[in-house]
Amino acid sequence: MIYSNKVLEHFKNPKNVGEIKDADGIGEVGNPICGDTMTLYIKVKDKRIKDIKFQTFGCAAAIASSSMLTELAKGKTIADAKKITRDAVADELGGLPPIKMHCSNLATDALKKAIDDYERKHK
Amino acid sequence: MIYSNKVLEHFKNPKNVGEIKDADGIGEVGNPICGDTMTLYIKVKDKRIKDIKFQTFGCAAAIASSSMLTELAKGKTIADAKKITRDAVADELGGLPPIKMHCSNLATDALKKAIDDYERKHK
Amino acid sequence: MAKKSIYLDNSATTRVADEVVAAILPYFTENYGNPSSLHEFGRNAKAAIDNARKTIAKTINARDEEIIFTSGGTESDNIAIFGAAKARGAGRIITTKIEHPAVKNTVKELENEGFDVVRLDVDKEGFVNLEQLESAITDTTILVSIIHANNEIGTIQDIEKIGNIVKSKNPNTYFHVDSVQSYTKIPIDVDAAKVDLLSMASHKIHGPKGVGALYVRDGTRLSTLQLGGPQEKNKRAGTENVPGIVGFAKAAEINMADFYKHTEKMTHLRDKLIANIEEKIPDVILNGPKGDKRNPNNVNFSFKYIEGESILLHLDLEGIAVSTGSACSSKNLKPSHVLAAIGLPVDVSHGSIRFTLSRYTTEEEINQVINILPGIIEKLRALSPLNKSN
Amino acid sequence: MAKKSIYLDNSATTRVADEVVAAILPYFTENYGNPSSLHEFGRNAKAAIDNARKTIAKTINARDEEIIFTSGGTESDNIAIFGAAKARGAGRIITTKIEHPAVKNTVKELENEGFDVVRLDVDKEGFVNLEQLESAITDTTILVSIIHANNEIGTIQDIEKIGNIVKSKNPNTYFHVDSVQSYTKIPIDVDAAKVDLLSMASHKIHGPKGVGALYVRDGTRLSTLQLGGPQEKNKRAGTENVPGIVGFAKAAEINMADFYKHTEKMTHLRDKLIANIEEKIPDVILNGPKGDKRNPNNVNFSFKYIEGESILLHLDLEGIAVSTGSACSSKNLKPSHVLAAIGLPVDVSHGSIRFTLSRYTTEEEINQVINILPGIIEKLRALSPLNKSN
Ligand SMILES: Cc1ncc(COP(=O)(O)O)c(C=O)c1O
Ligand SMILES: Cc1ncc(COP(=O)(O)O)c(C=O)c1O
Repeated sequence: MIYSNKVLEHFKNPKNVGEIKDADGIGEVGNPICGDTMTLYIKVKDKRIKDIKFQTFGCAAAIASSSMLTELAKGKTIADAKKITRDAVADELGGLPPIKMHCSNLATDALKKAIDDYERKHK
Repeated sequence: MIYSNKVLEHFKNPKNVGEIKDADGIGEVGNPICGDTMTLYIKVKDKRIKDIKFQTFGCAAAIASSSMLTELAKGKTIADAKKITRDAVADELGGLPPIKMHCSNLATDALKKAIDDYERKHK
Repeated sequence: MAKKSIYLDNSATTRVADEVVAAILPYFTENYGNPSSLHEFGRNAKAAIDNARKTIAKTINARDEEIIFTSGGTESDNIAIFGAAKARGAGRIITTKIEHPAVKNTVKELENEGFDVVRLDVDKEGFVNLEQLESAITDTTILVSIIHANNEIGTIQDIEKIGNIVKSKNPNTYFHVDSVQSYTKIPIDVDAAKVDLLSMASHKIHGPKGVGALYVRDGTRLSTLQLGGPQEKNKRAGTENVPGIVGFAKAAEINMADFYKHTEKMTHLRDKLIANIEEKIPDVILNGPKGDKRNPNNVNFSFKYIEGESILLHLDLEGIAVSTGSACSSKNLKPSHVLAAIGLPVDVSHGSIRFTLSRYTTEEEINQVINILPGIIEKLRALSPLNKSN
Repeated sequence: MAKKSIYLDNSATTRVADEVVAAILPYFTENYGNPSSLHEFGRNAKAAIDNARKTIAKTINARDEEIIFTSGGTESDNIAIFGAAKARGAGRIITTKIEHPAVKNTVKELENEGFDVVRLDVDKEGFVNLEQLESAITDTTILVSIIHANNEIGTIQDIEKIGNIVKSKNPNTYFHVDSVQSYTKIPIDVDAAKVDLLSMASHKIHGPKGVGALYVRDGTRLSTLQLGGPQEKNKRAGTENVPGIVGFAKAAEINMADFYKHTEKMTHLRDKLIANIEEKIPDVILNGPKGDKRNPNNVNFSFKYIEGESILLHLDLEGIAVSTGSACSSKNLKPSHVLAAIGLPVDVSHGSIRFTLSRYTTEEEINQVINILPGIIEKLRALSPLNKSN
């Protein structure tokens, strides 16, 4: 498993780690393939993601993807955040080993679920 | 194929090599197993092997067995010479690799044939 | 490789001993003959592998001609299992649920081909169920294949007891032992344990990679897998790896020479590492037994709420090399079948780390692991959604 | 080994090059990781075998991922032939009467299992009958396996012509080339020759024993023989012989770097030895062709009326290492099937000697052989009952 430097950076020092107690939306996903799980919290203001935090149980790729996703989503409008793809996450990380691509899926799925949760609660 | 020193000695400097032009008995044998062939010449006087010579087309074991056999037979009475076994030849050589035991057979067979030849001609 | 690296992955492979390198070198550039050649170069090479055979045979109370050299542990396992099965034609094969893939996948293939396979359960420390074994052995049982010391969790099976059960139930059943992890760490006597086939690998004992051995009890019928020249008494064709064989024998010799010294040192450091992890880190599970039924070099812990590859990589960043039974780190993303067999839930097995020591492991190295590990575990747990205390 | 020994048995095996030893050493005691391990030791080992794969691939115009590493030439041949046959299930296999036992005995086993085998004749110089080949290829033909340079008599088959015949008659037929003796001595381009499978061995090219490679064209269906871990893309299980692989690639690199220089030197010395033997010794037969269709390192003569093992041992006593096709020297006491295939009578093949040169062979060494050999032949002929002039 050869990870890019970018992956290793985000793995060593992940951004936006933790829980948001009064989150506006929460997304929880489990990875049926390898058992990784992730929880994503968002705080929304003026249709923009003002704050975002995550907790991940998973490998370096899962942690780095989670961290990168939160960086990409932070400050974006909900509409724009919805457009973040798993490939975008992987690309920003300088690529992921093919067998680990599902890890960036996990992160984008968690974001989608958090936004769904937010929209359900705030419609 | 590890040969004893005694085999190598007889192989390097075989005794009693050559032809006896006026031999009293000649024995020629071919080895069906590997294709070796041997010709043995004896000169007999007073029922004793006075002279003995051989020519061998074969491996080190065949050459050494031929040489050793001639050494063993030389000077013996015909009756005693008949008693030389292939094991005796091999033992005198300090043993032969199992796969090469047939080579000492070749030598004793050639001697038997030479004695037969002598006895046929001189009965 | 940074000088200060701490290598604790000795069940994956080991550093070649300096004495072994010295023993190998002349066979590269001086005595480089082919053992099949009749000239002096060839005879020297032949003598070298004959000596090596003698050395290896002595370590397990076998006779020289019962040792054949292979390319490694996997090939030894394949020759033993495929070789025996194909020679016997049909019947039952009994093995365990905690075999190395070299045995597991070989047996699976034979099952696909129609052999009747029984896989014995193990208890939560990884010990084979001997009653189940006894009742599984039938008249049609051709082979029992058991891993001696497990490569993941270190559990040592009682091969003497197993051998006696096998042979008293059906003396025609061959008994194969995969001793790749136990060889030169746990005493083995093929006669006492009634073993017919025993697999060994050089690179697990500070010998070179690319060479192994298989003990084949005289009279055991084995179909030959690799065909070609008449090497290794027609049991394994191909030019012999002379330098590798010489190095393997040297490694075995070194390990056996100070057997108790090096196994006692490993045992001490192993137990120190276990005790300290249990003391300093909450929510851990030791996989495998404690005490003298555990391979002297093996420590395996599950760290709850976090994932093994992440622990491994953090340790790696600190220069500490270990391995994991995590699904994420395996090429098929499946969790360890060994951890599953001892009843570990998937999420827990996901966070398992194996530390495997060698004769070269020092007390300072273990101390450093003890210092560094708790911080890493804490840091990763802070990230985890599973951690209740978050 | 006496310093002054003259080693002319380089088709049996070769001296490991000093540069190769230097390349290997760090992988014994520094970068000793297992390529499957995720930590730095493992990643370094993985990088090393990936680089080696690239190096080997380049030498035959293949892609990296088409090279798998094995334990030697015999294993490569076995994987190619058994692997292809088992993947295809049934059909015709075409080979020649002059294959190495690693191919010959593998094909024989498949014939016993029910495959339809055709063995092509060769002419008296050892060239395959191409018309016979063309007419033998049917719709059911699954594999054609041809030795590139013959190991006994050095005959080089025209694999480009053969590959084109094979693929134009039946594009679904796999084409396997045993290039163990030709690799890095004769240019090989797997695309130009339409080769699907190609066997190579390290120890024939000044690399270490215990390692080889098989080229497997992308898309070729091969059944896996050795089961276990997922190494070598599931085509060959077992911990990779990292130092061996690194050494093999280094050897290939060295040979390819001065390809023309070393093959031209060997060719010159080969032809000098041939010319001198023909001139100085009566009643000799050169086996194999002359000129550029002969492997640059191979000289093979039959010395009438005398036996090969005896010649070999006399040369050995003078420090000259050669090999023989004599029945006496083979473990089954059968004369060489290659010499029989070129029509040599048994008694003549009995007296055949192979001299095989390497990049290290010097003019002085060849001169010394030329000086010593005639006396030995004469001495043995004086012993021989077959020698008409006696
Ligand atoms: C118990 C066991 N058996 C077999 C093997 C396979 O040995 P090798 O990697 O030498 O082919 C291993 C090595 O991982 C092992 O631990
Ligand atoms: C043409 C040929 N094929 C295959 C082999 C077998 O190779 P190895 O001895 O490395 O197993 C040899 C070596 O003798 C050979 O000359």
